[in-house]
Amino acid sequence: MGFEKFGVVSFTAQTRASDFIDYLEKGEIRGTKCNLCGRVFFPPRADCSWCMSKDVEWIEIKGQGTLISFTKVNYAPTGFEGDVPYILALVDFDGIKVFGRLSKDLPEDSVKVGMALKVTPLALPEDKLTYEFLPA
Amino acid sequence: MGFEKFGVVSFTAQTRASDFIDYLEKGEIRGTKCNLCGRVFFPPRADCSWCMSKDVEWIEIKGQGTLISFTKVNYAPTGFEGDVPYILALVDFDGIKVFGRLSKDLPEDSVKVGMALKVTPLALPEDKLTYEFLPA
Amino acid sequence: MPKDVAIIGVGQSYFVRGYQGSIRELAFDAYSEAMKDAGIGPEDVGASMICTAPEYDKQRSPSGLIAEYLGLNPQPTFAIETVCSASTSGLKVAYSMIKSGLHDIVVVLGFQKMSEITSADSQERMGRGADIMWESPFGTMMPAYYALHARAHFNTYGSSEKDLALIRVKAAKYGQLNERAVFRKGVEFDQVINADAIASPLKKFDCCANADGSSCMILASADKAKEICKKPVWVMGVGSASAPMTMTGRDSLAGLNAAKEAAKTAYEMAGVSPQDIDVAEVHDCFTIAELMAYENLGFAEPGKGNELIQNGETYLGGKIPVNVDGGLLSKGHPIGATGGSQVRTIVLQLRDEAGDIQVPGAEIGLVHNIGGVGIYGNVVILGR
Amino acid sequence: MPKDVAIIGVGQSYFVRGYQGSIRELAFDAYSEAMKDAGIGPEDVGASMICTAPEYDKQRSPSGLIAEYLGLNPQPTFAIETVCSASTSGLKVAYSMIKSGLHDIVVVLGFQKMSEITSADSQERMGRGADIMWESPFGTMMPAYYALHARAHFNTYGSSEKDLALIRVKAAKYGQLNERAVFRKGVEFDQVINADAIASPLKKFDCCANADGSSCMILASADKAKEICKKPVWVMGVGSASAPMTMTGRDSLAGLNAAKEAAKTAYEMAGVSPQDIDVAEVHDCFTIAELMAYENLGFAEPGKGNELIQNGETYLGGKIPVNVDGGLLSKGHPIGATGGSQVRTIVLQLRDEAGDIQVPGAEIGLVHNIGGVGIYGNVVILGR
Ligand SMILES: [Zn+2]
Ligand SMILES: [Zn+2]
Repeated sequence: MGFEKFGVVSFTAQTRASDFIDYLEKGEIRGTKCNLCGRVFFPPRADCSWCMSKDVEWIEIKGQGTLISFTKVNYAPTGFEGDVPYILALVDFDGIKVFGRLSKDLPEDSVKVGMALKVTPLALPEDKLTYEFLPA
Repeated sequence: MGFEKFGVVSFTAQTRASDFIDYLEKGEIRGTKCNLCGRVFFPPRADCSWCMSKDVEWIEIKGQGTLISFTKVNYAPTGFEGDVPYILALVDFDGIKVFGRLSKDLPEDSVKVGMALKVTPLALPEDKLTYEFLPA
Repeated sequence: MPKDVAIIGVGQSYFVRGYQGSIRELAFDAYSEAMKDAGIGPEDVGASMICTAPEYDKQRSPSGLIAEYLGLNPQPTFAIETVCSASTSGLKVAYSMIKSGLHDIVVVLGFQKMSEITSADSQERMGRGADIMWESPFGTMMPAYYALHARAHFNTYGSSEKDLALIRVKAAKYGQLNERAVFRKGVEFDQVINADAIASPLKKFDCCANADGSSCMILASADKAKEICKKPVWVMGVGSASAPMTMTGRDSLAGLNAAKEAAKTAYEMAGVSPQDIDVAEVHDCFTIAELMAYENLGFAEPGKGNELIQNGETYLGGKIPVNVDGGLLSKGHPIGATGGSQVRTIVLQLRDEAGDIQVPGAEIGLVHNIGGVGIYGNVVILGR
Repeated sequence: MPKDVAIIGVGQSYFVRGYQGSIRELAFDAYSEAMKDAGIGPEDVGASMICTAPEYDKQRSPSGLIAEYLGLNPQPTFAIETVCSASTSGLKVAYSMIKSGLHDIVVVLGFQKMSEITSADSQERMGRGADIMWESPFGTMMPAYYALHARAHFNTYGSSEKDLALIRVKAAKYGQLNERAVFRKGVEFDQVINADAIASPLKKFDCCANADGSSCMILASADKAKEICKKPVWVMGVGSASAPMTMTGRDSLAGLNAAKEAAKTAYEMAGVSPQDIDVAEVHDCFTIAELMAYENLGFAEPGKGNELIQNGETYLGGKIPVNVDGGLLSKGHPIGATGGSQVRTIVLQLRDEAGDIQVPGAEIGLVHNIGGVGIYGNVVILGR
């Protein structure tokens, strides 16, 4: 149902949050927001566990984030062997955290906790899609 | 370690009871017997849970058994599709029960609960081995 | 009657073929209904348990993922599994965690998205549900094992395929009334008898359907239950038992010993007899399973179960209505969710909220939930 | 000090690479030792629990199979899973089943035969240990997650790779004394520092090895324990908690919140403080995990854990000896068996039977067992 397009290897095809892929195709990284309590979710959720509600809307993650932590991975699970090494990172966008990879163009020694990053969609082979972090 | 030879599709390679295969190759169906308490096990066990002991010896299952129940299977799991239909059966050899298939040569309407059966090794393609039940 | 632990909320998703969402979202469907039913929020919950047969999910360790999605961090969570009886195994553990004083309120969430994997993958797993060393190599599947039990029952007691067909006709009658069931068509006696054999003597309509679904039960201590719940349903008895996985290890195939043992324990704990049960849900994954349940639960003498169905005694209005929500045969059988769905039906009955299938004045109900081919047996007795 | 539930028997297989038998036989190794240790037979057991990460087995629903092999029918059995902390999750459930009065004696059996599947299959499963929707598609594995925590700890508190290396050197020192450990060589500080990076800043020797193994704990009610056991070891406190599986859901990566919450509960229940612990086993699947454990358990202030190892305080003779059996780093980490092995070490310590690694006069011990990357945290406090 669309979500199998996400990432180098995808393990889930069906989700009620699959509109994420449509937005990604349009160049936007989106999370969701509960229309009852206003809480914002990334990764996006189709349900709010605070309100027991399914009434959520899509909101865009943009602007500048701060690198919380990162690791350069030299060994990878099945399906990712061709990608190593790559840098996994956790980035804080004003309280909304996003997990992903840093752009391949960034050498490890230029990466510092606290540095400013932005997030942007990335096309992958075979019509797949993801996002990555770049210097802001 | 030998046990992967057992059956049409085998799921276990290693067992401390793998001598079963060696006996099967010699034409014998064997169970085990606890050297402490004398209890007999089929399928063979490497351990006696009554005595917490690993001291068991191999004993042969022979003679005439009685059919307890059977079913003709028309749908099969992956790897067995080419075999259907086949008849699965549970046979009692004087208190020692053995589970397996009836010989393909036995038509279903000749099979009756209570009939006398014997058990005998059967070679399978690709150097695999099993046993089957035949009229005694 | 023990009134130490109560069920204060129940929920269930629709049981469907091919749920159009992820497992976390499926779990949320039952959870949100149960939480609203109980009138509590995540902060009130002391612990959660996720009941599932894990080989159907690509997600490893789903309890961590689902607890997060349900907003149940940092409370403890874990997964519990006895295949098809996972959620009543969870209920028993929840009972003990509350009775022991460790937690006040425990969420027991069962789910299965059987369509998550391809049907080839599913066929492959089915071959590994038995002892993979000594039985799977012969090409075994669930219908074949229950067929062996059916033939043994016929042979021992003189029951027949006709008795099984009557059970399916009853299930289909009530499945038509249950909007959350996956199979909602009526089924005629002749249809059942004349259908293709899957594993003789079991035929197509003797087998329940796969389905995706979730269920949720919320249990609470007596103090909490009295404080927040208008119609607590009390856990009067819980019994559970096991039997050898291998056919060679069983004394008889004409009944399920794990069910018999579990029932004995549950009746003793509850201080009641089979005659005291007003309504029951039994694990009818195959028609023969319901017939054996009548006897293993003491609703009939061994070998006399077929008289119950022949005389219509397990219909609404009969001596002991059984599976009047359609049973697994009509509802479908999303493995980890099944027990919780059975419990929900009984809870609604005891709260007088069962609608079209209400057993008037039902005070004591029973759930019989079996894992694998009688490997695991759980019996729960509930009272209002 | 609560004396309601005791551990009356413990057992453990050798932890090895490539066990030459089936999972049922591996389980028997630990079980038979524990049953002999407790001096009981299968007929004395009220229930059993099988703790395992099921994706490593071809056998579906291993609890039914293993209960049969161990001679534990018709008693109830079920499987319980929180990945690497499965067997202490089992211990907590066993505690509650006994304390609630449902059972007198419960067997908690943990096992993992990680070599049961091919290493390609194993690599494939490793990619699915995280949130498979939102994290696995980036190519995540356990070392990477712990590496993210290590970098955050370094950055927050000024700890360093050198502190981690000191922890590995300690583990290797004690692993040499443990004949059941898979890794029994000494390791020098420079070897650790100079090894290849797996996921920076974690290097080869910062990671524990896979192993096949089993462990078994037998728990009993106070009455039973006093009747049959000369040296019961009492379960004084059990705490467990969870944290979001996703990194995005966590407030901080510089510690494991599930461990902190679990410790708080366990200390409160036991009525003791970190200062009262005489000997501890912590979950050092990676060196950083042990460093965080020092702080999450209150053995050191947040950010001061490295001083403990720098000053040798977690060696035998130090303020709080930690993992003096070699820890997961030396023993190996057969997922479902690990917690039970940790508990066994503490039980032997409290019975004064720990041999070369005995902490003289140890009266109170602690086990810290983590599932996944801090998704699940269990803390158990034991006393003699
Ligand atoms: Zn909300
Ligand atoms: Zn013996």
